[in-house]
Amino acid sequence: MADFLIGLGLPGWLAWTVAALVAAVLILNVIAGGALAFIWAERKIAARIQDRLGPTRTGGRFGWLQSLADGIKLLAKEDLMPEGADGLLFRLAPYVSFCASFCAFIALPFAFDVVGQRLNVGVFFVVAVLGLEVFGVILAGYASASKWSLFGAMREAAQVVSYEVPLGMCVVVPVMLAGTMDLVTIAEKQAGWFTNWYLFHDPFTFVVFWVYVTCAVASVNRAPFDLAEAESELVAGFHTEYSGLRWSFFFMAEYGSMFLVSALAAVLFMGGWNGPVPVATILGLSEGTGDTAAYLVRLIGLANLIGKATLGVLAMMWIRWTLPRLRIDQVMTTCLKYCTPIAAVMFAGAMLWQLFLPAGLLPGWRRPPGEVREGWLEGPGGSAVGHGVPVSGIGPASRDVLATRSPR
Amino acid sequence: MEMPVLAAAVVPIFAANPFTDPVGVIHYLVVGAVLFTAGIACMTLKRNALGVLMGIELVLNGANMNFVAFSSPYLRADGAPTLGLDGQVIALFVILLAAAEAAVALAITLNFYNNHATVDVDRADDLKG
Amino acid sequence: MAHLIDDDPRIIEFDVRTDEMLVNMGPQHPSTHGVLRLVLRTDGEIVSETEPHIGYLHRCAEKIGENVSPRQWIPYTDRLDYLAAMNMNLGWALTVEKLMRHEVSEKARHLRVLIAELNRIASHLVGMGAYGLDLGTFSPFLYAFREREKILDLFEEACGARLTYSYLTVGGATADLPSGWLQKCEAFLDQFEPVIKEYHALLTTNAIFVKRTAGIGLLSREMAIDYGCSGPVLRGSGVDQDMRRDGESIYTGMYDGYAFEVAVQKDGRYPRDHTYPTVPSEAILGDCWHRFFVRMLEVVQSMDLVRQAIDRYAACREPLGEPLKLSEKLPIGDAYLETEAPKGQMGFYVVGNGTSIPWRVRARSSSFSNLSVTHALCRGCLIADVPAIVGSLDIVMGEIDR
Amino acid sequence: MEIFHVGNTVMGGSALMLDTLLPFAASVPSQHVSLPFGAVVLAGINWHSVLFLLFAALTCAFAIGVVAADNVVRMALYLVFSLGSAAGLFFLAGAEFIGAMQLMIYVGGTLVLLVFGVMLTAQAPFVSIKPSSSDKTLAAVAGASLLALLLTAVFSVDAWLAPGAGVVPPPSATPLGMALVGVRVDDSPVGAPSTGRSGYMLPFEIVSVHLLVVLVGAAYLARAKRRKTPRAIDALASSEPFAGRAAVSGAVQVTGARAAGGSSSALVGGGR
Repeated sequence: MADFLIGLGLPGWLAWTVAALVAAVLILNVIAGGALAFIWAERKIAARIQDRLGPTRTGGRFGWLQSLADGIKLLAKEDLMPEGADGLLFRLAPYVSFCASFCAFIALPFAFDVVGQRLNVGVFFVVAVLGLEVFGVILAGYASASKWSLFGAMREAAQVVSYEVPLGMCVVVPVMLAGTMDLVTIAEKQAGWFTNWYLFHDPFTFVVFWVYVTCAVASVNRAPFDLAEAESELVAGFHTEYSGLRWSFFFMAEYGSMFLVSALAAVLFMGGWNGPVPVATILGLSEGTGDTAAYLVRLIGLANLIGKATLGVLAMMWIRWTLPRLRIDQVMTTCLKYCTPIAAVMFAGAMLWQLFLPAGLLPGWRRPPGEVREGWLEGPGGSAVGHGVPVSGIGPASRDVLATRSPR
Repeated sequence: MEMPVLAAAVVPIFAANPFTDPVGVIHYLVVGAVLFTAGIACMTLKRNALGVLMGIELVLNGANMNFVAFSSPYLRADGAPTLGLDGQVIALFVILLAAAEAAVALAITLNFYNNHATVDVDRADDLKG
Repeated sequence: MAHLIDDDPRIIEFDVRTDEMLVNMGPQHPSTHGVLRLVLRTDGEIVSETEPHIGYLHRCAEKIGENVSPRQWIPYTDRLDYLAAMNMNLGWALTVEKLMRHEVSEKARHLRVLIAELNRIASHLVGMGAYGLDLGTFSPFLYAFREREKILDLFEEACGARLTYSYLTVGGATADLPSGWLQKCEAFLDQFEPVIKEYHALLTTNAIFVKRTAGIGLLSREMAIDYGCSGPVLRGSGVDQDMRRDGESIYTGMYDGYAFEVAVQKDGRYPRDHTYPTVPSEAILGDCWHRFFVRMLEVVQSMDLVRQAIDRYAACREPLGEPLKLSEKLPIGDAYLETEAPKGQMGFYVVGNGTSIPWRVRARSSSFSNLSVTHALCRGCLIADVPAIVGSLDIVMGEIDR
Repeated sequence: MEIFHVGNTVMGGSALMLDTLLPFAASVPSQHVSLPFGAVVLAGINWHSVLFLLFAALTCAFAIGVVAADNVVRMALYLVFSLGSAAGLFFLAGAEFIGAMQLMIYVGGTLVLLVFGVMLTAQAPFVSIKPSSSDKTLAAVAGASLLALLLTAVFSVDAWLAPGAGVVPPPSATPLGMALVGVRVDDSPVGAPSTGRSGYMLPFEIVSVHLLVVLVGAAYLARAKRRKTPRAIDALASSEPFAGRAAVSGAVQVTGARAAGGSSSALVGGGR
């Protein structure tokens, strides 16, 4: 796009700034717009689960403008701050939460090549940055000068820090199978039919997926692990004292994180943008068959990934409106006594499976993995990466080529 | 003697347009120096045990900054020698050991708090002769 | 059991030197059922002391009762336990009738059983739904309210009100049931019966629910008796006591001929245990789960009673009879009667001095006694357990503060 | 070999997202120099440098903020920001794995610091153990001298003053990972294959064991001391037949809570 702008006669630096801003705003919209849609969906789903109608009037039918109306209401609300609060931290906390949630989207691929910034440590980055969201919560809890908020913050700290361990272990399993931490490559390796998904790679990955789901729900503070805001116990937990727009930032961060962990699950376990049925391949579309085809392929991929992630978010809503809340010690027990050991054992199991049954039980049912691995083990002569075996993304060989090709 | 050298070195840096010239090792080293100094100041100045701990983290991070800078081929002229992977690995180990150090230090702080009901390191003078 | 030795209850872990924290739970708190204020003394998440502060809803109900005639006080009894206003009406009406040695007609007797038991269902539905809310699940609350609405519709048709009925009154009821009401009531019962299974699936047998309630808030048999607990709280601790069976004859006479078994665990099993989910192994008699379960059983028990009452009421050919006049003189003397309200034993005391206005009116609230065990139950529990425990007591502040 | 020729991504920076959706964007060719983190040199502006300046300024500013702040929680927050920006600098230097590691471990570790800061100062929310102003002056002078010394040293090596070239292979964590399991696949500094260099298998193992030892040690230092204390539930224990079970479940609940609130967060957080 920057090139397009340069073509229009803009100075280069401005063009790139504009292009970067547009991309940033797009990601921002994924969160903000997504949050609006998800809040509306949550209200409707909750209503349907509970034999109600939910919003019906705002925006004509189905109350589809309800979230926007609420947003406007929140904008107009007074921005209250408790007297004893630590003003700076209190004001800062929602943005810290939101930024963490937002930053993690940078490395998340939405479709082939549709990624803010492709990182070769993408998975690691996303998980690490997602963990930063808790800072906002702790700051909010501390700065609110309210005991209920403090309780919420302390719970969140203990919970998130603990759940990062099994979550990390779960994430490592697809990383191990793909041989890279690059999210794009991981998704790319699961191309084809849904049988190629890591979810169905072997029994261990199947179990790991469910452990991941549990940990993901816990790490984004959704019921039954929503202890930080536990309404019936802590009033509203860490955001008890917040109002108006600041409060809505916490909300957006929560929905952004929900979408993020769901999208991460889709990329890691469910083929990313590769649909259950390879529609693009069946239609004969591929990156190579021209710009329009490539565009279509990406659009299909985008729809696939967003669809899967949305499915994950909807499942979280379903869980939330069905189950009671666990107690803090039970949450910790779930993590330390169940999730962590199960994830560890499954990790070992998947590793052994990979060693002894690399082709799976039904060879031919799946693509045999492991091409890259052979390249690694060529020896310490430095040939693997330096000389023509690019493991993640591009190697120097392609770099020279790329320097003359246009960025897409 | 030293100051003219410093000035002579610094002037071209400031003369260069920071927005157009590529970043070199020196840039990272300056950041590392600032972090290191801030850390040392923090360690000496703070009376809160946690503050001292944060100072240590800053110092280690300053060192890490240098390791990463020296290891990065981007920051060197083409073909110039770098620490290569070794710098990164050492930085990695520093991070890991810093985490370990923080865990032990926190445990000690906790015990100290249990015994003294404060985290003021100036009160840790029980062993004074 | 070997692994349990480590968990000797008398050993509490002490690691960090901690300061106690005084936290106000309520009166504006989502899970304190109205305007109860609990002052918690906590050490981190562990509650060491719980002190209920009451009186936010005090409105001199008893004093008002000493200035109006007994029938005029009926609307005030509505506002005691506003979730079971019919039972409050009934308790007061029976107390005054006991003082006056008045006996209502057979038809009125069955009508009272019918209405009172129906309201018991409604009250337990709120208790159940709100308990789910206390434990962080919202949906059962609305499922419960959905069914309660139908009961309220029935009540509305009978007396015109949906919350404060003033329907059962001294000397009978204000009006007879409209025609077709019984059929609607039966239709409701038929529709409602399978819904209970959903409640069991969502709450009673839900793994998380069991984890949150089983073994929490243990109220021993002795303690329950010592604190004067009553109703499901008492029966949840295994005390076989139900005023409908064990009360005074003027009240038990109402249930003459009715077949029902008190919902209490005897010899390790509940009556008709086989038709209900089995008691989870973690649950201990006297914990929150049992209190909740007793309420669930009583819903079915009340449905049974309503069915029986419908038959008997329909069989009565005599008229309902008129309620007593407002100007009816009370005899000199006093009367005290406890009835089995949904929340427990609701006692009314009235002293007549020969005029139509009582000289003394007093109410004995079951919720008040039930609430008094909070402190004992919450000692050493987690903050998250406080709503679970208070919710399992199913208190109504209107009755406590009066 | 499974190679994905998707390298265009690296070049366009974050602007790519829209590009991929807009077919017309691909029509104008241009020449960029590849730099890490997708920055490009275009029309004179070196985005790599600009980003560096941004992150460097943040890192230094917040590091000084840590020194200047008196409130522990604020100090911890500034430290988080400083370390986070430093992670950005690592990304810019092409050490992506180190950067992500820094985010995950350092910042996560600081999180625990933050929690401790809150916990240990909870009795008076904003209490601070302030250094005296003379101490502050002294520290400022000493710090300035130290900084001057360091900067002098830094600027005294000519080789360090040379600007970076910027054109190198894109970063990959694979050589680092391979090195940690004992296989060196990276280029030697001078460009020749370095067959003689060993990997980091042994240090890696040592660090692993070290971490384990620290985990156990920290757990031991901060362990919960058990003490016998009568509790309300004891009244039950003596009287009722079911009290045994009652008491057990009560204890599980309490000890669990303890672990949740205090020590486990320290352990898990600190040990990572």
